[in-house]
Amino acid sequence: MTALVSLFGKPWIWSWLAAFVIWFLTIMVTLGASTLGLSQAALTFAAFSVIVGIGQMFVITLGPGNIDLSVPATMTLAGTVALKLMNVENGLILPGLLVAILIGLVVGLGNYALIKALRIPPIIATLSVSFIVQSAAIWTNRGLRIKPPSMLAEFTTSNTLGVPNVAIVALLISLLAWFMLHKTVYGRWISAIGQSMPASRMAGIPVDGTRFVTYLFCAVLASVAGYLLACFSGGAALNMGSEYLLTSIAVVVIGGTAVAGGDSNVPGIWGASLFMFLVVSMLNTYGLGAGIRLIMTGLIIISVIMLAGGRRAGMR
Amino acid sequence: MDEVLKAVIAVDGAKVSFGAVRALDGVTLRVMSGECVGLVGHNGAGKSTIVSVINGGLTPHEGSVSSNGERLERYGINAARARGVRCVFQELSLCPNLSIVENTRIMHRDLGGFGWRRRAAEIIEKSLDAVFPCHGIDSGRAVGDLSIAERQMVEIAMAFSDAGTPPRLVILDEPTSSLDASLARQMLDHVRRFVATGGSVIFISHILHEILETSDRIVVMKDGRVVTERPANGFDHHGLVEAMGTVAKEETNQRPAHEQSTAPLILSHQTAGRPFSARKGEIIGLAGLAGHGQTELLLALHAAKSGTWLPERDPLVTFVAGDRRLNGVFELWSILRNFSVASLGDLSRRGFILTDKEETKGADWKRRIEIRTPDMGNRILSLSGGNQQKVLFARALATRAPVVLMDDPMRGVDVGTKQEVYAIIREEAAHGRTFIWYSTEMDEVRLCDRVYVFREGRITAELTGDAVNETNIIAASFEGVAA
Amino acid sequence: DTSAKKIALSNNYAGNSWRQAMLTSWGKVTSEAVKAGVVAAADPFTTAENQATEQAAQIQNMILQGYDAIVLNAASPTALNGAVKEACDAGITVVSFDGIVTEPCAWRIAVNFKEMGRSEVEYLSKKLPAGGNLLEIRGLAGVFVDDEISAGIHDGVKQFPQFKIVGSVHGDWAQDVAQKAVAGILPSLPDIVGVVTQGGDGYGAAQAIAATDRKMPIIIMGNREDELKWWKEQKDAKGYETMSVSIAPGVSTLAFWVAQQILDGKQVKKDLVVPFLRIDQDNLETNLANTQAGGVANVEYTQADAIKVIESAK
Amino acid sequence: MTARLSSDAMRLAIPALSLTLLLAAVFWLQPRAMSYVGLNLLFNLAVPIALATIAQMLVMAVNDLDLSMGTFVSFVACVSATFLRDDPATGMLILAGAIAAYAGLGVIIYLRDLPSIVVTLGMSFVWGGLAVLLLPAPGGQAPDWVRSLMTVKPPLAPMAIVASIIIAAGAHLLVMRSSLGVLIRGIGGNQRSVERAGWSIVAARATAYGLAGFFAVLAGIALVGLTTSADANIALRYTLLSIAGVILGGGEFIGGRVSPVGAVIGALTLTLAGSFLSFLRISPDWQIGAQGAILIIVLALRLMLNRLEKREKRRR
Ligand SMILES: Nc1ncnc2c1ncn2[C@@H]1O[C@H](COP(=O)(O)OP(=O)(O)OP(=O)(O)O)[C@@H](O)[C@H]1O
Ligand SMILES: Nc1ncnc2c1ncn2[C@@H]1O[C@H](COP(=O)(O)OP(=O)(O)OP(=O)(O)O)[C@@H](O)[C@H]1O
Ligand SMILES: O[C@@H]1[C@H](O)[C@H](O)CO[C@H]1O
Ligand SMILES: [Mg+2]
Ligand SMILES: [Mg+2]
Repeated sequence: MTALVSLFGKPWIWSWLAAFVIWFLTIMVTLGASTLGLSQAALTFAAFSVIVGIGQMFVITLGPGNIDLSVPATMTLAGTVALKLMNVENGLILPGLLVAILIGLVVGLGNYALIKALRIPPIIATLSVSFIVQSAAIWTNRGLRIKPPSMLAEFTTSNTLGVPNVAIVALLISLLAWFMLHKTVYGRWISAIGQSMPASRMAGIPVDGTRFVTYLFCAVLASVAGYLLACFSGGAALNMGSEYLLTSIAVVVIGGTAVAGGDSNVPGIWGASLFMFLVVSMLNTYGLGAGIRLIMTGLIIISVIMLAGGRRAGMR
Repeated sequence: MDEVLKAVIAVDGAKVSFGAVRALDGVTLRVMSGECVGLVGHNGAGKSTIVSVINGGLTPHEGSVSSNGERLERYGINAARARGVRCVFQELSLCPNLSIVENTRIMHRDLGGFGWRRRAAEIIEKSLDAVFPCHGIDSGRAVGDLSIAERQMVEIAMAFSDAGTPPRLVILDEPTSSLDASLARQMLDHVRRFVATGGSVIFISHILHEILETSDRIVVMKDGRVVTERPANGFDHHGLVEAMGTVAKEETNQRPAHEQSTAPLILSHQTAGRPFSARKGEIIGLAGLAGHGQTELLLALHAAKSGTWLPERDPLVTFVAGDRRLNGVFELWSILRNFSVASLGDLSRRGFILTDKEETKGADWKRRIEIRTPDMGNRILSLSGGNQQKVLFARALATRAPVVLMDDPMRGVDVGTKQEVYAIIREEAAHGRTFIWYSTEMDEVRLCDRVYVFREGRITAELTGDAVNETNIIAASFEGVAA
Repeated sequence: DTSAKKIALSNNYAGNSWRQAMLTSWGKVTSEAVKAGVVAAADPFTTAENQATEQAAQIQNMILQGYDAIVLNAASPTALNGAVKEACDAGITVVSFDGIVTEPCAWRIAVNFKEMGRSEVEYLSKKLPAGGNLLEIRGLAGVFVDDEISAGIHDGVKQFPQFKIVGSVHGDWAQDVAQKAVAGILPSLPDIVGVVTQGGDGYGAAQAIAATDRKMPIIIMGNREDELKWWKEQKDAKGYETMSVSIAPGVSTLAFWVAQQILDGKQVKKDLVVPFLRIDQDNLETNLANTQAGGVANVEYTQADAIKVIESAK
Repeated sequence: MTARLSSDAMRLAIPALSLTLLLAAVFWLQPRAMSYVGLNLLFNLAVPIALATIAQMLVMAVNDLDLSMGTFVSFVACVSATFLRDDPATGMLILAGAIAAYAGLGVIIYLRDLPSIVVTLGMSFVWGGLAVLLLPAPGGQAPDWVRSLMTVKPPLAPMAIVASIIIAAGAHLLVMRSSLGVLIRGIGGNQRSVERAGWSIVAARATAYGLAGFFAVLAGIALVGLTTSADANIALRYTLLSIAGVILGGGEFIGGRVSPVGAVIGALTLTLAGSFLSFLRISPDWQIGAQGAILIIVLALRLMLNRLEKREKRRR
């Protein structure tokens, strides 16, 4: 009983609950025949949202105003350049990944340089950077779709023991993120900065270093997600990141991370990512038009956050 | 019974609890017109909570509030204000983004209508002039641009201002914490004038001589109850401290001026005035009128000696905040995490936090500095203001930093705790730690080996040993004013 | 003589390969025209986001810059009418294509999107006379092209009632979006025999279906190289048959020449129609060979082609 | 007369200066713009943006952020181009309902202590869905009175300039001079103290949101007046534009520090920045990136002037 109560005190439970209800409603259309197919598809596509969502979550944890709008453009540029570099050759898979990560590092550097040196609010700084990054993606190969190396395409689209490989990658990244948040000094630091930057500074936390690393981390995760997504969907497209702008923010907040900063939540990201995918699938399955579908998505997001009850007090 | 009839406000048997904490455990308090009631008690005794009850912000779970003999059933903020209850809260509570005039508008609900700006300006200026003659504050300025002392002055003047409903009962919850001696004097004088014209005041302060000389009656609270209540002349300083339940310690005398000039130099800083330097094991005071550059120096020292990009393996300085909401506590965190945040370097290996070590150290300091909580895992905000301040002390002292910067850290700390902290400071200094201590309280400044006196952002005097005394400090603080 | 005339391209979106191919064709054809002295300038402009308001501002700036003609791929058929009217009033020739505008003073080079949608179902009715269930992949919700093609498809289903649309998703003309949307609805769908699409989404649908153990239905393809290449692979492996309908991005060059002809004083009808680009089983290889790797099957137009189109409309 | 500029005045001087500089650059590049017609062409699309920016500013004044501004303005545009023309009474009713919905949002966000970002993110789907339902394909037509209002040719200065001045003056009176404005900004500055003074925070927040809805409705109507017709995606950009406008105009995300005149200037600056770019004739590959660059430059300018001001203050 108390275990149940404490479970419902967890901020991430609501996104999981919502995801489960919607999953159930969807499989009931086929009386359960679609269970495996839908679950696998949900895990696959949630994986990409999870990866970018975790990066975004670290940034949002840094406190009010911190957000990275350059995620979509970074995904696009990393995917484009990596696939161009790999040029369908299996031998170049690793260099491709390294280049994608390098791009993430450069974008993160640019973001924080603007935020710090020009004191631009992150929302504007990262938006400006995203325009430049998007231009760079166009400039590199003008939107030509180059196929991924066959091994990589194979890896990203297949399953291990019934679990999609991309979901396994996302799970590993989530574990790493959870560990960083809860077990390391760095995790304490970002939580502290998110609660009060002046207090963090006076407590001797290297505020700039920590924020810088966090923006780097977010951009690197975005570029890794771009790399994987490009391989998964058979080539990089110039607009491939665009839907991850809203998604990356939505999964963070629906997942129970405090938008006011200081409190992050890894399991919630998974619940919210599955939820975001399943909502669209359910509404498509029920044959609802785009208008109704959008309205329902919005109302469900609002209901989840109402149930979860906004800013919670139970955090340690 | 006719006492109740005359009482401006009478609270009877008020009980308030926040979760498991009994903040008020049946408090009965009366305030007559034309009297100043001094309210004292240790940190977390429930003073602020009773204030909230009287000003209508908090409905007691049990007990009643009555005014002029009439029991008030639906007592709330607006009912209180309509009866002329005004409050200066412990923490600053103006809107920093608004001008003083606009804040006046917010405070007085029925000031609206065409030309309210002019009227609001008149009201607040009149009150400022009355409480703090020669204050020099322009009512068009934004509150955020004011110094902390000026803000407190505005807040006090706001409480005494009259925009139709004259103030009848003014509650002052630690109003002088950021004021220097001369401003505090002006305020206390005004309180006496106000009381003399039939007004009532509830005055909360940890500076006991203020209470003793200003109040007509003193109410002592302890653990959510009123333990003693007597006319002010029935108390002396010692008796008051005793009544509060803290063992009266020996009045701290100045430290014997031991040989310091031979200790190695640990910190020096170029300032606008005289150069600043600190030696190992010294307790250095920063004195002068409030808001004359002491905090700025501390911030500059901190900024100069700590990196913001890379973690410091052996930080030279650590900081104890005075304005704990702004740069002290982490509100989402537990007491333990708030305590350990500055020493994570020592409590971790290769970036991983050693939880056991953290808990042991937390328990150790909880005992050492007597943080009043059943569990260090509770949220920091469950502590009373004074206890939060103790956590901040423990946070700084638990680091290995050889220099501790203190930004008037004793604000709102009760006498007993203060004595304990002074003892710890002396002990640490004896072991070679350096303390750089800004304080608005003369008692504390007198504990220092050496004192720098500030005036208009510059160091104007340096006092050592026997020269550290009230006369010299006040003389140096006002240096140049007379000329 | 138009050698002193300046033409601007106002483009609302550059974020997919179709639009990139369109800009490349424009650059290639117009730079030669400028070099040859046919026109003085042919500057392309693109807005950052696919937004009518931003494009309206762009057109207003072109008016200030003194262009003689504006060639326009519009974000909205109606929301730019205000700006287009202002351009016309300033004496500027406005030629819209692909994303056309309804403002009467402008010229329109239109594709019959409705017919394009209908022809997909017609093709399926020939391949699958018995009919069956269809999955529809739509484009970007709220955009004119999407609504037109979809309306055509539904007309087609009315005409061939043996077909039934059992699911409909928005793929936003992008492979990855289509893949995600199809993967989400697929588990709940009954057997499907065909997928009707809008182009740019066929390969994504194929991948989503391939990830399940369903039989591959007939997926109508667009003109992206990956769509054609996948079709070719399937064709070679197991004789897979389908067709592709799309609009060639090189239509921007046709619009350029039409604008040039109007500036030259030619009488041109306000509404011109270009055929959509159709690829069938037999001409797949030729078309694939002419398509740049990762690009889009394309047709570029010459001045002579434009004159022919203008003449035939008379 | 003391030369001391209040912080409010300084908040204004900086955006005004950057607008002037940018305008000078545009005139230098394109002298034709220096005319009645030219100014109108440069600025008329800034009018709806300015209104949306004021709306966003009202929400930001109470420390919230509205991520649904763009979709809401799109929705209003769709209503204006359909109902408001064909059936004015119903149209008015719908718009009034939309304003009431905004006020309701303000109440829910406060009472349930929800993060505004998430609720408005959800609402952005709802408004978007409603817009798609109203206009599945672009179309509709602006009511004639709106059209003629947006195309009037007042003497002396073009409509765009006159409208901007009226909006700025009106919003200034409302937000900076009236008691209501003080109350709203007071909530942003220190909600608790406003509450302790006996005000109803719910009512004040509902008013702030309702006013934001009102200005956003005006933005949608003005937009349709300029474009003559609507589509469901017509103003999506306004979300970020309005936030950027408030920031450019000297506003801040938290603390109730806003400037209506600055916000209007910010909106004009953003619009002008776009024109400036198209006059530069950059290669299409980099046109998108240049928009990012110009945002950065304008904000860097703001920082430079800010620094200058600080130094000035210190010297005094
Ligand atoms: N929101 C709260 N939640 C839990 N406990 C609370 C809360 N507010 C106050 N308390 C508890 O109630 C008691 C009285 O608090 P109060 O703030 O009135 O103390 P105080 O007398 O002003 O002390 P100090 O001198 O330290 O300021 C304290 O033990 C405090 O921990
Ligand atoms: N009705 C209430 N419900 C819950 N918490 C309340 C209520 N009224 C007051 N509080 C809380 O009581 C706490 C004590 O108030 P206050 O702001 O004075 O604390 P402080 O500044 O830390 O100093 P101190 O504890 O000494 O009073 C605050 O955290 C306040 O939020
Ligand atoms: O943007 C293009 C064109 O609008 C075309 O009409 C269909 O495919 C889209 O990708
Ligand atoms: Mg208190
Ligand atoms: Mg207290």
